[in-house]
Amino acid sequence: MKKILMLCLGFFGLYAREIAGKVPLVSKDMAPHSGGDLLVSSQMIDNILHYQTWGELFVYLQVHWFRLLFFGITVGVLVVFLLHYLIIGPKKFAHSGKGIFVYSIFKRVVHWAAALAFVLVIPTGFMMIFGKELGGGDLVLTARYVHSIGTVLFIVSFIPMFLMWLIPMLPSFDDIKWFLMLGGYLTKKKVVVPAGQFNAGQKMWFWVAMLGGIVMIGSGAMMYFQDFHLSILDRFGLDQIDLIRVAAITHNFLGMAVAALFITHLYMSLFAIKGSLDSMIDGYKSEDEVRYMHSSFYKKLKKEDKI
Amino acid sequence: MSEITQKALTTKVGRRSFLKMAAIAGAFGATGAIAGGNVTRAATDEEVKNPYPGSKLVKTICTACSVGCGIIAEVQNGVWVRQEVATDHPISLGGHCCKGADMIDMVRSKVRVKYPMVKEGGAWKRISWDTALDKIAKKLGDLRKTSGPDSAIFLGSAKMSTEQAYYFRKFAAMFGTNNIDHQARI
Amino acid sequence: MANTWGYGAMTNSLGDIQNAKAIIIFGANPAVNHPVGFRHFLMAKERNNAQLIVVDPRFTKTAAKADLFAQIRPGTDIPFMYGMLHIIFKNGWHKKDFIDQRVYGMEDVMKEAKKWTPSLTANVTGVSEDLLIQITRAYAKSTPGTLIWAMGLTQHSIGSSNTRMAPILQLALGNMGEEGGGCNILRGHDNVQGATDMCCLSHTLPGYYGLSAGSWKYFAKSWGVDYEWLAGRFKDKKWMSKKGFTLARWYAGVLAGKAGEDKIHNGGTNLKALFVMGNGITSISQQAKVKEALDALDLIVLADPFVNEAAILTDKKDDVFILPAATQFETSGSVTATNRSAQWRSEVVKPMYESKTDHDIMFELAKRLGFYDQFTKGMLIKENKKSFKFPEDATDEIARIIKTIGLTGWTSKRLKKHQENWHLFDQVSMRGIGPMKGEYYGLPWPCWTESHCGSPVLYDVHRPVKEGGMGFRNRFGLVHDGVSQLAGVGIKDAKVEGGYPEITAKNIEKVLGIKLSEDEKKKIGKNWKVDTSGIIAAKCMEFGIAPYGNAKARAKVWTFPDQIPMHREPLHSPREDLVKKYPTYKDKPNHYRVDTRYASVQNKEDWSKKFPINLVTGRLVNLNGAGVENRASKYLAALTPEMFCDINPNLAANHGIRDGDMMWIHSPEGTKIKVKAHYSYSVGEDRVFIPFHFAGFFQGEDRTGNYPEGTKPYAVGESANTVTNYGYDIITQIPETKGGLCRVEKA
Amino acid sequence: MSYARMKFYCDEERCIECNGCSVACAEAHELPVGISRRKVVTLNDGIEGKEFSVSVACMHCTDAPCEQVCPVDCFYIREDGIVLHDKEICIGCGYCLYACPFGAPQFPKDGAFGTRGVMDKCTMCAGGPEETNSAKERELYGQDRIAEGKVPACAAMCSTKALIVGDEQEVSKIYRKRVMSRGKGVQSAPYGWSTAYGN
Repeated sequence: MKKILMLCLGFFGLYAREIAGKVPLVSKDMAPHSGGDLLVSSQMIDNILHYQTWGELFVYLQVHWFRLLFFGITVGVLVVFLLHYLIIGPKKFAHSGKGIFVYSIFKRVVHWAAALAFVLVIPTGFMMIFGKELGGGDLVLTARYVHSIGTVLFIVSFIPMFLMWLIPMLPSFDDIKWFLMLGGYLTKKKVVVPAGQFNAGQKMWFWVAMLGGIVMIGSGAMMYFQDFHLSILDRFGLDQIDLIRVAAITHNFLGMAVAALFITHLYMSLFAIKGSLDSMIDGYKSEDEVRYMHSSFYKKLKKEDKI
Repeated sequence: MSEITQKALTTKVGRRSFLKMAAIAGAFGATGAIAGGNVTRAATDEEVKNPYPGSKLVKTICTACSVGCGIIAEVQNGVWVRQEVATDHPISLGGHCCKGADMIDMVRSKVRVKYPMVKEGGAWKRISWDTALDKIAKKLGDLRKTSGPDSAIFLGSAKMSTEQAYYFRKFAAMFGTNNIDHQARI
Repeated sequence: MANTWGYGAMTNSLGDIQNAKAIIIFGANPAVNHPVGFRHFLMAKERNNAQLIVVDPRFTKTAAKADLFAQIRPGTDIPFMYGMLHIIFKNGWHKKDFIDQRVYGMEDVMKEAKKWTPSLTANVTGVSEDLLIQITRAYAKSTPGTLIWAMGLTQHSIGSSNTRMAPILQLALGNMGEEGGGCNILRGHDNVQGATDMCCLSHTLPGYYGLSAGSWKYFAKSWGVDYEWLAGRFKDKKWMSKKGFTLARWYAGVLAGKAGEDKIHNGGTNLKALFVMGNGITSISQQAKVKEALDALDLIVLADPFVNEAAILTDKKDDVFILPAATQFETSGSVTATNRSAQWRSEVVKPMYESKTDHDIMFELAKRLGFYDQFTKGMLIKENKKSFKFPEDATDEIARIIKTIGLTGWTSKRLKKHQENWHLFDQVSMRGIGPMKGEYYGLPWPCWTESHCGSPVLYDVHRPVKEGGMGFRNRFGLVHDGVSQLAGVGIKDAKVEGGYPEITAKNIEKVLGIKLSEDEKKKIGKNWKVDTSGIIAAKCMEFGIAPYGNAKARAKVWTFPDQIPMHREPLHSPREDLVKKYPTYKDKPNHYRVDTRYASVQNKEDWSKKFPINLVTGRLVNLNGAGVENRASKYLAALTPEMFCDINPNLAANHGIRDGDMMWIHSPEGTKIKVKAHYSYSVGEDRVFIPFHFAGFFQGEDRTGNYPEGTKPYAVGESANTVTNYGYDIITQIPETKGGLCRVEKA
Repeated sequence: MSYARMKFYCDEERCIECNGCSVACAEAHELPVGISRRKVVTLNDGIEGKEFSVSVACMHCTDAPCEQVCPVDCFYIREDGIVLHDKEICIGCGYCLYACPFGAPQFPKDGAFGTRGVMDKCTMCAGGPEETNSAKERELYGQDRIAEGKVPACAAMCSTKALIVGDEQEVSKIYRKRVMSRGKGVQSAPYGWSTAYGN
């Protein structure tokens, strides 16, 4: 870490020393007359003083880890599922009969809106991370714009989705059991998996997508808008640029989690459970699938005599 | 106030297009002056290309304050394309404050008065120079006759050249009044 | 200043400041107003370890670089300098032989200085005794020291006393006529010096010739017109020699006759037509009155490259003309820098759009008013030409006529040669090398003959006249109160010993000890000021003397209301107790054609009760004058996009004003402006600072709709001069914008 | 042949916040309003003895962090140490800004639908990767004064010669000379890393 700083400041050392001899800003309010561009105001000098904390961390992570981790996690997840597909194979359920109506048209529209948002956001995110390999330029620049557009779509679908699935997505005891048997995915046999309307895996995805989504939107917005001012920052001794750096770091790490779970979600719905995609198309889930994969929900429906 | 300013500042000012007209690619001018030994590397062939072929350098003086900093203006085809640095000027050594550094923009500013105007019935109206001068002269002449030459006052400027200032004083004298002044009074 | 030693101009040059061992700055902010000039100050600090002392009502950017800084109460420069002199005289730090040989009337100053003990000075100025002593010691003990001032000293009702006080301080320390010394006024606009020399002024003719019949006759002759014709142009001969209205109070000439307005004396008429060329009249004080006057005029003509904001201020519906004038880059001519040196501007581009140069506009109008031939004849005389070339022939015309300040040497040819060879001059001494050897850059006036080198340091008796030396000017007679006014020291290498009077046709033979030939006698002019034959100048050069004499500077000006500078409180003073002790002048009738109030304003009420805060105005680095030409640049406008007021956070908090809030500033005139508060510790709790470059708003009202389409500058705001107070200098009528009062309020 | 390393230095004893450098820069490169490749910053405005100003822009770091973090690798460092970037590769992500200790990278809002466009920063008047002095280079990066053998506009037009640019050794020579002649001298014991930045 020292090395980066020393190299970077190199010649500037002399100069920074001069500045360090002075006291810090008397009041942050006393910025130059021209408002609006905070990033180039007196904070710029403060930034030099505090560069060691967040600036260096960001450089360190970006130079050494982010790309590697993204690559590792993506490839890792894909390999795991490939192996799963080859070794254990997908689950097949009988699709005879009417099936159970689980997703209303409203829910399906909301889901697909969010899905489209993720389809826009996640690949373009990857395009930016691996922009070097794509050669940068207009392609990646467009990806950046699409990333923002996807975010807007996500914000739109976010609230209804959160509200409509909030209750069924609350954790339950089944989730512990589900985790203990890893959702029954490690066996070729059809086992009865303890789960309500949504299993623990889905819940995990939901909460990462929702809560993580908020954080992703927030941190992304900070990175997008750049020039904003939050007076609360002063209280935490953070400079605005530092906050953006924290945002960028968070965005990257959380991005990994979201990406990993997104791939999982895709695998589950497209490959791991044959036909499960249909439920999001026509709203009906096969009874067989519900009986095994969402056993508690099945029991509940039975009890209420809805089947 | 700030909103207005913001709006004015963000309106797209197409100064580039202004320059484009003057920028003629092609011709080569060989000015490969390279400063002191190892400060810069030797210029490659393409680097000796003059950005403004056929331009000439005109020496003038900044009009901002009384220090009298030198300015070298690069002029191409009658268009002031670039403000160059008068490093050899004995007072300023090429230095400028922000006003001086932006002298070129004073000349090519988009908000300059472009033609004579008169306010008639509360609205601005474009008129020709001849009409403007005729009307002003008539009005001044009439006032001079009816109320005497002292009914006019001439406010000159410390922004004029010495010669123009001298002629401004002479103008008032020949108009017949001592009602003349300029900014030295404030 | 001209009344102290002859000329009212910067005595040394900017480069020469690098020779100073100490620099004291009163009411100037070169770091903001003359940034490039300020480099020379910083060089003095580096080269000589010079002490930089700043005396100013606020902590300016200049003060940020100072070694010593005194935050003085506005309008108390005279007590401060007397306080310094008190200490200097007491300790014997003054230069006795210099005073004996070259100064008249210092005894009176000594007497007055005795009263100004450090404790009294501290009470009046608000600067602690310790700091005063420290500053005095630092300045008096390191010579040569240079004294700098600008508008902060002149824009007071006692401005002309201020500008006499500073020279007295320099004379006492013997800092005059020295390299690295001098009184260095930093002028504002690029050609204030030149335009002032050409006297676009109401009280004198070009070259400070005055308005006497003799001067008019000289000019009539030199312009090649009949004196009687010229006199016939005026109402009558009496009005030829009467000072006219000034820029500061022209509005009074329009408004006279209305209730509550001051009386005027203007040839029986009010002002009805206003012709403005390149003058931002929105930056003069009393904007509310200016607006009223503009509305009442019959004709307004505004010739400017940008819209003169007078057109925005007025509600007048008809006969307001806006003429597109060319900038100085679209014409050529000479410009005189603050240090009296001329530089030639070449035309960069032809006038853009439909704009015309200032002189073209004048010529066209002169044609239509029927005096074009007389107007331009002066340019044809020298070489008896048929047609003229502006500005070269005008430059030569000026050189031919203006002798008082020695412009004889400023021919267009020489000035152009200097421009072409500006790289051949030294930045400190201004001396040329190579083909320019023996000349100083820009030929700082007085440049007595066409081969003279110019005078970079005025009143320097240590160098020969042919290298720019001279004594003080003999301008005020030979004897006063039985004391000879001639200097007790001669100029180096002069063939005339000691002091001598100004040279006239009558005394030239006696002073120089020569005999003129009959031919010379026939040609010679009456005195050196009107001798177009050049004989006096030539003879003087031969004998190594300056034609204007070698006299004593006078500390006492017996024609002024205050013979020696006396402290008088501003008309609106925050110290009512001191007003009684140091009252202002009596009301002055017919002051530049208008009655001007002093005591009646000061005594009207205790202003400090309702208006407890001092109002200081000043400049910003990115704007200039009324600011329109700079606000028309988007980059400069972006630096300060709106009008603001620097206010101390404590003062602001007491009024519930937060940083960035809008606030009202009320003036005793009953006017107000709405500006944005900007917290700054650069002003104390008893004062606020506002820049004066904005226009477009008036007392909270947005008038920007008045801009003709496409001409609105990128930044607009309230004009500070809407709230600057009434008050004018007793001699020059400079407005008292630096010593007013106000009241602030959250908007 | 070893190349000089070009560096900026701003002498805060001389900087008077005249903004000459920033306006000279904006004017020379015809930057849109709101983009300040160079900015003058004053700290402790109005506090006696503590107020000072410096002019800050890209410092052309030796091992530039911006160059390291760029996800599309649009930066390149010339042999004379000038850090430049290719606007046709840049995607305007802002990472260089987060990595920069000086806040140098700027993002004009000139992209599609007024969104943030590609990054813009001080080029030390050395243009960009386009053909030198071509109209395209001037359009994207501004003047290429280094190629013409001229000093960058900001330093050339600095009113008090506070801002110096050039070979780092030359610059430090000038700086040393100034400090010495001021009679204050450089503190003989070096400031350690712990004290160099205040905390």
